[in-house]
Amino acid sequence: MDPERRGDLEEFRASTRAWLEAHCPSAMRTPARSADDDVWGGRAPVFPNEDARVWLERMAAKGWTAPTWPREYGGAGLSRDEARVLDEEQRRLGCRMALKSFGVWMLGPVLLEYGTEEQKRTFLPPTARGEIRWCQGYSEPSAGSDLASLQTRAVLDGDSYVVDGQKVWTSHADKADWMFCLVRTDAAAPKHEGISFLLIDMRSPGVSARPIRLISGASPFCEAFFDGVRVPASQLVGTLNGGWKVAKALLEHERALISKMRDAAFGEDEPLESVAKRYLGTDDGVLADALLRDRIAQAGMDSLCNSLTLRRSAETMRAGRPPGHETSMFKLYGTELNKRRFELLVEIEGYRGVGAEGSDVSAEELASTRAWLRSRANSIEGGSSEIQLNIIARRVLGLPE
Amino acid sequence: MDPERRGDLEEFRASTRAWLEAHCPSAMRTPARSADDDVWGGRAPVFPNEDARVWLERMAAKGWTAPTWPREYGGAGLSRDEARVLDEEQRRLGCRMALKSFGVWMLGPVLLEYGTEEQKRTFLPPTARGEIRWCQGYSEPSAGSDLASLQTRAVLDGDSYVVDGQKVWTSHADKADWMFCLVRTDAAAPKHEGISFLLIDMRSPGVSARPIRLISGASPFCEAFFDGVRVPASQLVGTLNGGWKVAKALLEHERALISKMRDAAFGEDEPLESVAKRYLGTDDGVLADALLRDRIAQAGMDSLCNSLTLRRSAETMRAGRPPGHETSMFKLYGTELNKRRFELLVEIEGYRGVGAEGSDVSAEELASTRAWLRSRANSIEGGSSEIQLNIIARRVLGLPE
Amino acid sequence: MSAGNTPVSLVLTEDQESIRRVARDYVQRSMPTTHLRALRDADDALGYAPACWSELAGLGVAGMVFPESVGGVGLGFAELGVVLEECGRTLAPTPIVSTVVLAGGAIALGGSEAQRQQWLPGVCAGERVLALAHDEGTRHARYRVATRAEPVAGGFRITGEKTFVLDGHGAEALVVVARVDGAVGDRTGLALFVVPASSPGVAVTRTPTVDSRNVARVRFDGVVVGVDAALGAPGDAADVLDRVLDRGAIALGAEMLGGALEAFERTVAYLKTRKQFGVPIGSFQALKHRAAQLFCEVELSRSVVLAALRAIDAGGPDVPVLAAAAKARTSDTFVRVAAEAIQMHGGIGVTDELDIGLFYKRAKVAAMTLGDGAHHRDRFARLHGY
Amino acid sequence: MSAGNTPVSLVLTEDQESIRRVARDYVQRSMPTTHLRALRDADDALGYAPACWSELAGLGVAGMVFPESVGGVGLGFAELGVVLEECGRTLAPTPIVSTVVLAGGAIALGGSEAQRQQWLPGVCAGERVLALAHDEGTRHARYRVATRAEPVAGGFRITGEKTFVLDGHGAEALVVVARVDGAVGDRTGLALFVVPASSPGVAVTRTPTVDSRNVARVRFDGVVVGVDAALGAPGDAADVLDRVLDRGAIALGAEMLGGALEAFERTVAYLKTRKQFGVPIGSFQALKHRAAQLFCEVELSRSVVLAALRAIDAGGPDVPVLAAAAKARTSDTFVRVAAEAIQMHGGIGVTDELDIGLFYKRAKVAAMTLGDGAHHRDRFARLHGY
Repeated sequence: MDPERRGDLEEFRASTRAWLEAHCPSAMRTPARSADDDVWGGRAPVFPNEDARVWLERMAAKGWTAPTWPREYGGAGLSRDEARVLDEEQRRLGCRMALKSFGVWMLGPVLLEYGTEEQKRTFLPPTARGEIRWCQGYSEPSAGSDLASLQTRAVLDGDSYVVDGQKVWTSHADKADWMFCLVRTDAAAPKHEGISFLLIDMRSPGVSARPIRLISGASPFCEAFFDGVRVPASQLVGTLNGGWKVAKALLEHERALISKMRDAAFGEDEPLESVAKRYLGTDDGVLADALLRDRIAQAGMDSLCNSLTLRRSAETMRAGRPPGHETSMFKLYGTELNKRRFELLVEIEGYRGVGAEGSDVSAEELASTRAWLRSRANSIEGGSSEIQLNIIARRVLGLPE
Repeated sequence: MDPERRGDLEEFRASTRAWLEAHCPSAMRTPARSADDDVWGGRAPVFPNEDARVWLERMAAKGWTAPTWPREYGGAGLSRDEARVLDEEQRRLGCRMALKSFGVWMLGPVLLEYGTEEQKRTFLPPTARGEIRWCQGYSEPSAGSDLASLQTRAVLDGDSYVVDGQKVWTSHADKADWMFCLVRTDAAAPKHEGISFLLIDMRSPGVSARPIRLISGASPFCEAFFDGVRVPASQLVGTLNGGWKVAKALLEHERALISKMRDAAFGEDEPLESVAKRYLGTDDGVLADALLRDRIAQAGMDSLCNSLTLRRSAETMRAGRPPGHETSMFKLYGTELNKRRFELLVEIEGYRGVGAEGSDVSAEELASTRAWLRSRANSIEGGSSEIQLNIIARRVLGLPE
Repeated sequence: MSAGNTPVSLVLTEDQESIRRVARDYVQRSMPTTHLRALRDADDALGYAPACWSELAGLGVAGMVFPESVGGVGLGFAELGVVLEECGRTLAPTPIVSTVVLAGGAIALGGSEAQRQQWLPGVCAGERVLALAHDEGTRHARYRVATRAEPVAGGFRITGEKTFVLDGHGAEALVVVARVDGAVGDRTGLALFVVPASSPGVAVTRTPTVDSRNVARVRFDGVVVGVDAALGAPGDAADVLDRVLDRGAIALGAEMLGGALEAFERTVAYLKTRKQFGVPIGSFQALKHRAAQLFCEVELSRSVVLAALRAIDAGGPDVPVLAAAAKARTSDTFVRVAAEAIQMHGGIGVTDELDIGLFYKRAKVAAMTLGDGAHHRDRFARLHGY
Repeated sequence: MSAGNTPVSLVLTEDQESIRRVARDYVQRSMPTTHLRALRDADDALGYAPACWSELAGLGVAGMVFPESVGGVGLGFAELGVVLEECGRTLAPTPIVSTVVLAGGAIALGGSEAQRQQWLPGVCAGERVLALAHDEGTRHARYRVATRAEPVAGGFRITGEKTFVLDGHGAEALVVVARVDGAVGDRTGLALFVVPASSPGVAVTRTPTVDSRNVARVRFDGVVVGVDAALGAPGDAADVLDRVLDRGAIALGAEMLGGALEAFERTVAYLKTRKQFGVPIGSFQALKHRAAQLFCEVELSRSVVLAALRAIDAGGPDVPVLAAAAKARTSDTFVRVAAEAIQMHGGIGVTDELDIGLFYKRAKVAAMTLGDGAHHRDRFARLHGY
């Protein structure tokens, strides 16, 4: 980075820090205690407290809920480096995320690339302000890892598409206002060439959603059903039957998001060794269980190496060199690490790590049990580990089909 | 087993024990110290001492070098149960194997099934007496795991086949008298349907052999070359182009042999924990290295479970119930266990486990280093682990192609 | 196990095969996985169905390993193992391990004839549920007993707290492991007492587990028992405790073998039917190889469980080693198989709707119960003197 | 390493890239794997080629990490790591780790200006080969030093035996770790002495290793040295020893990274060309998945090695943790990659004719050298206070 840009960036850092210190309510500088503290916005937004509402309003007014988006679409027009600084300064202050939004994280970037001017103007500003809550209609029961074999049909009828079918694994479909959705618009074409990308208002007649219970208990995931749902043709993103390109671009954003959130999540949890000291005790300062200790150290090292690799990848990109297809590696390794972490946590807690609700275990123990069970899905959702391995083998290593 | 048969068997055990005690020279009741003590027979047999020659002659005269073969072909006509008793009694007395022979172990059973009367009379008795030393001409450089893609050609010319090509991984080809060999006799047919099974005299003009050096050092393996070698048509086993069936039958015998020898080998070696005590020391009777101790225990348990599974499989067959395709499992698991054992051994010995010739390590340490390197081939030779996994998936689990 | 022996066979006899058929018929019909789900969804206080336990007892299961002199059937662990394997296949909750193998086993192995006659006929009839109160911390440890039994006039006063007592919340009486001498961790100084759950000073708290079973925390707050409550001579209970825990590990291993087999077979079936990219996912070589590896692990588990069960019946000296090997292997194999079953089922594998998650939860809890893989490798090593 | 820091970059600079090109050109041309084979087949007494070492020194490699005041180039470990990685790719044997990083590092970090001027210019010129005599048993252990240095008039008398001394058989002088106080295993009481190999009482035995390198057993039989032979104050050497061993672990990790990368890339290339059943074996999904997993392991190794090398240059407090992580990971990764490379190459993978076996042997020996994965996980845990 040239010195001038670096100087600008340090200036930006200073002003950002000052603004955050002045405007982030103190209650928003404490760690979120649970998912109930998350702010997802939407038509009927739920805030854990008044400060959370104020914090969202202030951030949205700055365009900092979607910092790299252009100002005219509700963003702040920041460079990647500036956005990173904003992120770092928020972490430094311990600011909670003002808005969680699939619209900002996943839809926004592809709408900026593939959307019409009208679509951008219609959807991006209210999304950045947290007024539209989006959900993602990708997976289907019979498709699974073979996403492109999806069956939900959309048939053009006048100036509307009529949508029939079923989605599954749609996070918060029961609470979302709109869905970005893959539909089949040409059943005769090869499977990747008959798919389109539609935006669907979840209030439309014929849409319904039902939450899915997981092995870990209640979940944000839903099944969503479409029964003759009419969707205005203006809500098609990209070209008719050209949705697969949009879908793939969005998946890249999702994968990057998952590995980033995983990385962030690690920092927040109590280190395994600290939990282990409480449950297993120490001899002369050394964890009493040599075998668990070895596995904890392995997990700690692997987590360090993974973080270093994420950093190297980001630096490579910033240095203007082409990155590899590393998102697959990060998705794969990050989720396997997470599974390993929670398995270890449960083994460390022993009998107290496998208690069910109603047992005399603590809230933390119960949470770790749920997190352990929930983590089994990490290597399946968002592209299974097997799919990531296929991608690495083919695109990174160039192994033949 | 009915009581009468059991009674007969105990009588057989008693007489066998008496004979062995009377006829097995005492020097032949000590453990073999190295491969140099092995007796392979052949036209120019090498015996470590006179006792070894006497022992082979006496066993061959009883037909006990090939105990289950019919008497007219040099065997003793024993039942499976009797052969097992003979085996047990030899082990009990610590008798060395009077004859090691690929002819007895591998060729004999298929010749009994597929050979002509003339072939049986010509080849089996001298094989049982240790007068013919056989080698196996299966693998080829370009074939590998895809054995059936072999290229060595045999073209009928008058009453002889003319053989051209190359074999590899042929044990003792440089010392063997004869080879049982797979050749391609119909290049146009599907690959499994153009293969024939030939017996080739290694003294024939045009045959040459060259030993292969392995990562562990010198080896019994050779490359064998055939340059216009004429083989009488009477030395075809089974039908022309029907050699694949014979080959597969022989492979089953080879796999069973490998897992059996592996199992036997385990019993003879010093237990890992006993080596570990010398190198790592103990605290309060417990091995000082908790991590290696855990892995040694795991290896010990897995070895126990593997032996129990071999026993269960043998009993299932004896009980007249159909066995599964378990030879693949035993080949796979036995060789992986062996690799694991030697890796552990080298890690236990530490610096003294990685010495090269000329270093100040002991002969035992040098032997364990070589055995460790040699063991890397276990999961490749005789059908790689990948091939065994394919077989289990397809034939045992019935998973689709 | 050395060559030259003629050890007991590892192949099921025809009688054992018919016991399997009877057990399978009953369990599949009356206690399929929906049975466990119903108990779970009702937050059932016992965690198993007494009616089913009565019926199983009627089939001879409760008395299977006890002699006829106490109302038993006089068969062995080879037979009980077959039943446990079938129960494992449907995750059927029963008090077999707690009542028959652990507490009942302690009374049978350590009790006087009077004590045996007092308790075991009820156990064989399926009328009495007992529990072994042994562990105290967050994991199984054989001699880590801090609970004290202090001599008082005519008996002992017991003080301590026990955790993870299998079926302890529904047991009529508890066989308590307490210490009359020595320090925590010592093998010497242990004693076993049969304590009615209704005794003053006994406090039982149900602690449900994630596999939808119930274990209990049991406090003994100066509980006074008579000398006749002791099984054998107080202070010398380690031999009986060792035998009981070995049997428990083997029995639980048999149940886990059933669970592993079922999870594996369901997964193989799914691999054959589920299609992705236009072909059955079982045609993908990476999944094939993983399935084939699991097959080997399961087969090895089967062998060691069968050998261990038969070794109990044969009274061989190899029971402790085989118990350690059986429990270590079934623990590791069941968890691995169930985890792979989830992964290979994909999304539906993590839904509560599918049974696969139930197997995974059970695998993890059962693996911890009576010692996990690492615990039993340690024990295996100790038994081999290293 | 915490967020918010702006740590040193993990991307190679252009200067570092050109160092890589120069190193690669030289190593590929003058020290390909046939170079190692030639030394091996000649049973070479040194195990490396002095001529090559001179040429490498001429390229600035020997003095790379030393300041210009002692004849060095004044670059850092980031640059030396690039060279080591290239050497690792062809298994090129050099005394970089022994002479430059370990013994030279001990003199640079612990020695007086006079000692530095005495020894380091010769090291930088590639004229002096030194070795660190540290380990004593069959495996690496940081403070397990029994060798004693007893005070005598004007100096010390050193008695003890050292094993696995890298390049110790060809070294002009040995930096010996000895104990002036305390018991074996103590961190306190250690001292470092520079001892000419020609000193009376020094006996060096070459002990070739299976990776075709040479290490040495060195006996010190009452070797008398002057007080000026001590690096720093005798008894307080642990800080310097720790830094030296951390640097050694990182440098060896960089070499192993190169070996792992090369073995992996050769294997991927083989998967693309070798055909079985009519198709490239790289089209078999089971092999693909295994290769993809290896890729991840290698990439993670690369990151931690780069970070550790840069941490040395930055003088950060995270060097010990990164050293442990780098050596543990490269040890485990290189062995795993090389073992898989053999398996995926099939039959030819186990022949001496192919290079793959050489990588496997080197992986195993290098993994043990300066501490294997388990050793460094233990150290990582200690550094984190558990």
